Amino acid sequence: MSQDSHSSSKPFYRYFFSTDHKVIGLLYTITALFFLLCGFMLMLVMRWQLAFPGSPIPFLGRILSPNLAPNGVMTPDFYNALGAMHGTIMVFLGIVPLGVGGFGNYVLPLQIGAEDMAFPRLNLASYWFFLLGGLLMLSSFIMPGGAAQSGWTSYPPLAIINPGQTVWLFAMVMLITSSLLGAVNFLVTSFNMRAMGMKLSRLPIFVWAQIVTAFLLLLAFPPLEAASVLQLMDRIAHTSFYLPQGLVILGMRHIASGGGQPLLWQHLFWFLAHPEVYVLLLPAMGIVSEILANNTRKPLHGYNVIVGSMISIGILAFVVWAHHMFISGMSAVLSDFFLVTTMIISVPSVAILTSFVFSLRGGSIRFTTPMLFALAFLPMFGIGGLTGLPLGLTVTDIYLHDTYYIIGHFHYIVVPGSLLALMGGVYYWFPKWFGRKMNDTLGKWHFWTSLICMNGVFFPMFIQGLAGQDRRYYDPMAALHSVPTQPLHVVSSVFAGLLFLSQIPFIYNFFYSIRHGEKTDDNPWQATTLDWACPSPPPHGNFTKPIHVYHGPYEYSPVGHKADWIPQNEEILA
Amino acid sequence: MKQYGWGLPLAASSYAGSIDFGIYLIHAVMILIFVIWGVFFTYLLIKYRKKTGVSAERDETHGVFKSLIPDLIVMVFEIVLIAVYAIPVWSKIKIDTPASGNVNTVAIEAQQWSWNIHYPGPDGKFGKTESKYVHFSNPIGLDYNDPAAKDDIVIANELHLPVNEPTVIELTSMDVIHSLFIPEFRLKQDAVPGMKIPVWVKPTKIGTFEISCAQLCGMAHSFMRGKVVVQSRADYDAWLKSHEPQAAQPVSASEAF
Amino acid sequence: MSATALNEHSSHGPNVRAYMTVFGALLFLTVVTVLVSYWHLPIKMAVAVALAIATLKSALVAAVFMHLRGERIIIYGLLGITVFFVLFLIAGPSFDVLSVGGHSAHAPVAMQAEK
Amino acid sequence: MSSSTATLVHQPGESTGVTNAKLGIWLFLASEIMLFSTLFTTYIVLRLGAASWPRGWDVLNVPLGMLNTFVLITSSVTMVMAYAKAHDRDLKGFQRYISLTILLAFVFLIVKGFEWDAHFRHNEFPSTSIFHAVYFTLTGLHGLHVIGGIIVNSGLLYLSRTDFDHPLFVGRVEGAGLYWHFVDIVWIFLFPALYLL
Repeated sequence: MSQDSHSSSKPFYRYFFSTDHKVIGLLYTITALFFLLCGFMLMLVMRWQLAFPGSPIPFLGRILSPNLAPNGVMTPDFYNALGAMHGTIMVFLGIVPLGVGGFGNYVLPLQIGAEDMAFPRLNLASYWFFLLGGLLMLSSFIMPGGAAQSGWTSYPPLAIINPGQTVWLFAMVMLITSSLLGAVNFLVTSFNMRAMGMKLSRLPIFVWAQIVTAFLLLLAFPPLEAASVLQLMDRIAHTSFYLPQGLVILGMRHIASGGGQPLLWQHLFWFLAHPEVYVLLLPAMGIVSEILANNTRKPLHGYNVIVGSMISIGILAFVVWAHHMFISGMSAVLSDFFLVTTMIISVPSVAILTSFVFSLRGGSIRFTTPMLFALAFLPMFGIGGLTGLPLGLTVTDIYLHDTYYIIGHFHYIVVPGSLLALMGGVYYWFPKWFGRKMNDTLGKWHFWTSLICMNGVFFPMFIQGLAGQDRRYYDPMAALHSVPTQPLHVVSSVFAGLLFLSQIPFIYNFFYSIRHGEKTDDNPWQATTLDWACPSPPPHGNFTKPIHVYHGPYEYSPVGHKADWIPQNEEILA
Repeated sequence: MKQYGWGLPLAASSYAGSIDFGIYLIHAVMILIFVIWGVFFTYLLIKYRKKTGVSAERDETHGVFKSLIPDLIVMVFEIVLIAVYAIPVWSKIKIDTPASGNVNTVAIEAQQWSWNIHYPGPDGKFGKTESKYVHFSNPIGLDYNDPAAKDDIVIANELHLPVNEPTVIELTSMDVIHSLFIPEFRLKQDAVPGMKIPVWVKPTKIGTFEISCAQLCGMAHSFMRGKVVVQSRADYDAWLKSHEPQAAQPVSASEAF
Repeated sequence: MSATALNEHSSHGPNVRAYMTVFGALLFLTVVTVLVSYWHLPIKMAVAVALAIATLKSALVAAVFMHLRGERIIIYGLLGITVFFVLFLIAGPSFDVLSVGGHSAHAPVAMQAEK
Repeated sequence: MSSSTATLVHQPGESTGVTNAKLGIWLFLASEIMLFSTLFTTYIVLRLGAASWPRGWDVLNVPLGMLNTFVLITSSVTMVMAYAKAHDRDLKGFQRYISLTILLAFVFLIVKGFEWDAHFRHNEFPSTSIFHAVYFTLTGLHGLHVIGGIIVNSGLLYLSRTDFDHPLFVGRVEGAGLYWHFVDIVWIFLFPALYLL
C-alpha cells in the first residue's frame, strides 16, 4: 500500500486502502455516524418497552425470533442486551471515533500545517481495527447466546455468568488497539510535524483538545485491555480473577477456584471509563472553541485558561475514577479521597465553560448553523455539569446512584453536549471536506428540532431519578416507587421518536450536499486557522505553498485593519 | 407527604433528613447558578449580535482572571459543602456503623432475584452458612450442625424492623452483585459476593416500605422486590416469636422457610 | 534537521564497555535477589528488598541500554506522567482491599496477621 | 523500505528534536507500562485479598526461572550490541547479534514451555487456584510480548539484507531495541514477584 494506492483508479481500493489522513478521517466520520444510527435504533426499541411495558413492539415484534421477543413482547434478557449494546455502541463505536477518529484525523494535520500523519499506515491500521471491532460488536446480536447483557460496564460476576460477553470482550480489545494506534499517531504528529513557527502557544484549541484526548486514550485504555483479558480468562479458562469463593448460582454451586474480587474489575474499568468520558467531551469542546472564535469574529477569551484547564482535566481525569463506586462496597475512607478529587476536577470544566461564555462578550456574533450548535452546547453542557454535583457528593450519591438521575446527567453531557457540538463540527468543516456548503434551512430545522427533542427525552429523567426510579429496569412498573413517574417514560419515548425523525433532514442534507450543495470557495467562514489556508478539498499533501505561522490561532478583527481576520500564515503588518 | 410521587419519597429513617437537605440545597444552588448564567448568556447574545458596520472589539487585556471570579465562588461553596456537610454526614452513615454486637442485627443474603432475610433468633448469633448445604428449602445454606443455627429464622423478601432502634444489616450476596435500595430510608448499598458489608438504619416511621435492587443482576433484576415492615418493638417481638422454628430438627432441611 | 542528524544528537554513540559492565551487574543482582529470597525473610521485608533490587536492575537497563541518560525532556516528561498514574493505579485498589479487609468474608492475609 | 513519508518533501518545522519513530515507540511503551502495571495491580490486590498465597519456592521451579532471567538479560545485551553495530554501519556484526537475540528469545520460550508443561503434567491449570491463574496469565502475556519481539527482530534481520543503509534503519533498530529492553524490564519485575516472594 505504498503511495500510489491513493491515486489508483479502482475507487474501492483508492478509498478503503488509502493512507491519506483525509480519506481515513472521512471513513471514520461516516462509519461512526452509521454506528450512532444503529445505537439510536436499539435505544428506540428499548424506549418502547419502557413506555409500554409488556406490550408487543409494533413493527419489530413480528420479525424478531421467538426467543428474543415471544409474540412481540421482548424478554428481559433481550432488553438487557439492548441496553448493554446501546451503551457500548454509542460510546466506543459512535462518539469517540467521530470526535477523535473523524475530526481528529482530518482536521489536526491541517491545523498544524503538516502534510499527513506521522505514521500513515498505522493510521490505516487503526481504522481497520475500528471497523472490524465495530462489525464484530454488531454481529454479536446474531451470535449464539446473543449480545452482551450485563450493561456497558459488564460488572462480574454477572458478566462471567451471562452469555454473549466473550464476543464483546474480543471486539473491545480490537477497539482498544485501534484507539491506542490512533493516540500514538496523534501525539507524534502534533509534537513533531508542526509547521515552521507553529509554537505550542499558537496551537488552536482544537489541537490542544486532541492532544489531551490522545494522552487520555494512550494511558487509560491499556488497563481496560488487561482487565478484559482477565475477564476473558475467567470466561474461557475458568479462572476466577473476579469470582470469590463459594458462589451459588441459581441453586448450583459454581465450580471455580475462587479467591478473586469483583471490585477489582470495577476499579480497572472505571480507571479507563472516567478518562473515557473526558475523551467524549474534549473533542467537542475543541470544536466549540473553533466555531465560537470564528463566528464571534474575536479571539477566544482566556486562551491560556482554556489550555491550562484542558491539561489539568487530562491529569486529574486519572485520579477521580472511584466516584462511580461510592456505594459499591469500596472502603468509605477511600470515597472521601475521591470526593475531594472529583470536586477539584469540576473546577477546570467550569473555567472552560466560563471562558466560552465570556468569549461572546464584545464579539459580533453571526448565527450561522454551526454557531447555533456551538451556542447550544454551552447551556446544555451547563446542565450536564451542574447535575454532576449531587452525584459527585458522596452523601447525595447514596440516594441518586444507579437511578435515572445518573442517566439524565451523563446523557445531558453526551447528547445535547458532545453530539450537538460534533454535529456543529460537521456543518462547520463540510465545506472543507467537499468544497460545498450544507443547506442552511435544513440545518436550522435539524438544530431546533434536535435541541427540543433532546431536552424532551432527558429532562424527565431528572424527575424520575429524584423519585428513585431504578436504572436498567426491564419493567419500570414493577417497583411501586416508580409507578407515579411512569407517564414521564411515555414523554421520553415520544420525544425519542421525534428525535429520530429530526435526524432525517441531517442525513439527507449530508449526502445531498456532497454533490449538489452550494459551491463555496476555500474559506467560506473566513477562518484564520491553517485548515482553511489550503484548498478545499485539500489535495494529497495538503498545502500547495510552504506554510509559515506568524501569530496565534484566532487573530480576528485586528485593530487598524480593513479585513476582520488575518490567517495564521500571514504576517500582521501594523 | 404521600408515600410515592414525583419528588423525593417519604423520609422514614434517621439520616434520610440530612440526605434530603443535601439534595434540596444542591438543586437550589444549581438552579440559581443556571438562571444567572442563562440570563447573562442571553444578554450577551442579544447585545453583541452582528450589526452591520459594527466590528468586534478585541479586549484581551480585559481581566481574564477577573472573569473567573464566579468559578471561584462556586469552588469556595463546594469546599465548604464538602468540609461541613459531605464528609461528616458520610462518616455518620457509612463509616461509624454501630458495633453489631449489642445492636439489633439482621443478615441479608441477596441471590439471583430474591432477598433472603436471616434473623439470628433469640440466641442473637448467626448460624454458619456453607455453600454445599444450599438446597431449595435452605436457600442460604445454613449449617444445622452448628448450634447457633438452630434458632435462626430465614424469610424471603420480608424485612421486619423495630421502629426508632438502629439495626445493622450484614449485607452479602450469593451469586452476582445486587444492591439493597430502600427509597424511604435513603439506604443503598451494593451486595457484593465474597464481602459482608455492614449497613445501619434507624427507622423513624411505622409502615410498609419497599426494597428494590439497584444494580443490574440479570434477567429478573426489576422483579427482585421485597417488603420492609417497620413495627413497634412489641409487634416486632411477637412477629419474631411467631416465626421461630418449633422443634429444632438436627439435620434435615428446616421448615422455617 | 534530517532524520539521521537527530539520531546522532540524542544517543551520542554507543559505548560497548558500559554495556558489558551493566551486563555483569545485572547477572550479579539476579543471583543476589535469588539468594536473598532463600532466607525466607518476613513478608514485608522480603517485598522491600526484592522491589529495591528489581528497580535498580530496571534503572540500569533503562539508563544504559535504552539510552535514557542523555535523552530529551519530552521523554522524561512522558515517563514521569506515566509513573505518576501507575502509582495511583496500584495504590487505589490496594488501599481499598487493605482497608475494606474488615468487611470481606475472609479478611486478607495482612489483616489476619495483625488481628 | 520506502515509507510514504519519505517521498513527501519534509517541510522544515517545529519538532521536539526526537525522531518520529523513537517518540512513537516511547509513547507505545508508555501504554505498555500501563498495561503491565495493571497486571501487577491485579497480582498485588489478589494477593492482599487472598486468604492464603503459596510461596514461589514451593510451587514454581525457581532455578529454571533464574536461568530464564539470565537468558533474557543476555538477549538484552545482544540487542544493544546489534544496535551498536547498526550504528557503526557493520552489517555482518549487526546480523550476527540480531540473530543471537532472536535465538535467545526462542530459548526463553522453550524454557518457559518446559515449565508450563511441568505444571500441566501435574494437572495444575489456570483454573486450579488463584495463584496459578495469576501465574499463567502474567507469564502468558509476557510470553506473547516476547513472541512479538521475535517477529519484529526477525523482520529487521530480513530487511537488513536490502535496506541496511536506509537513513531510517538505525532508528528502527533502536526502536526494536527499546521495545525489547522493555520486555526484559517487565520480566525483571515479574520474576521476583511470582517466583521469589
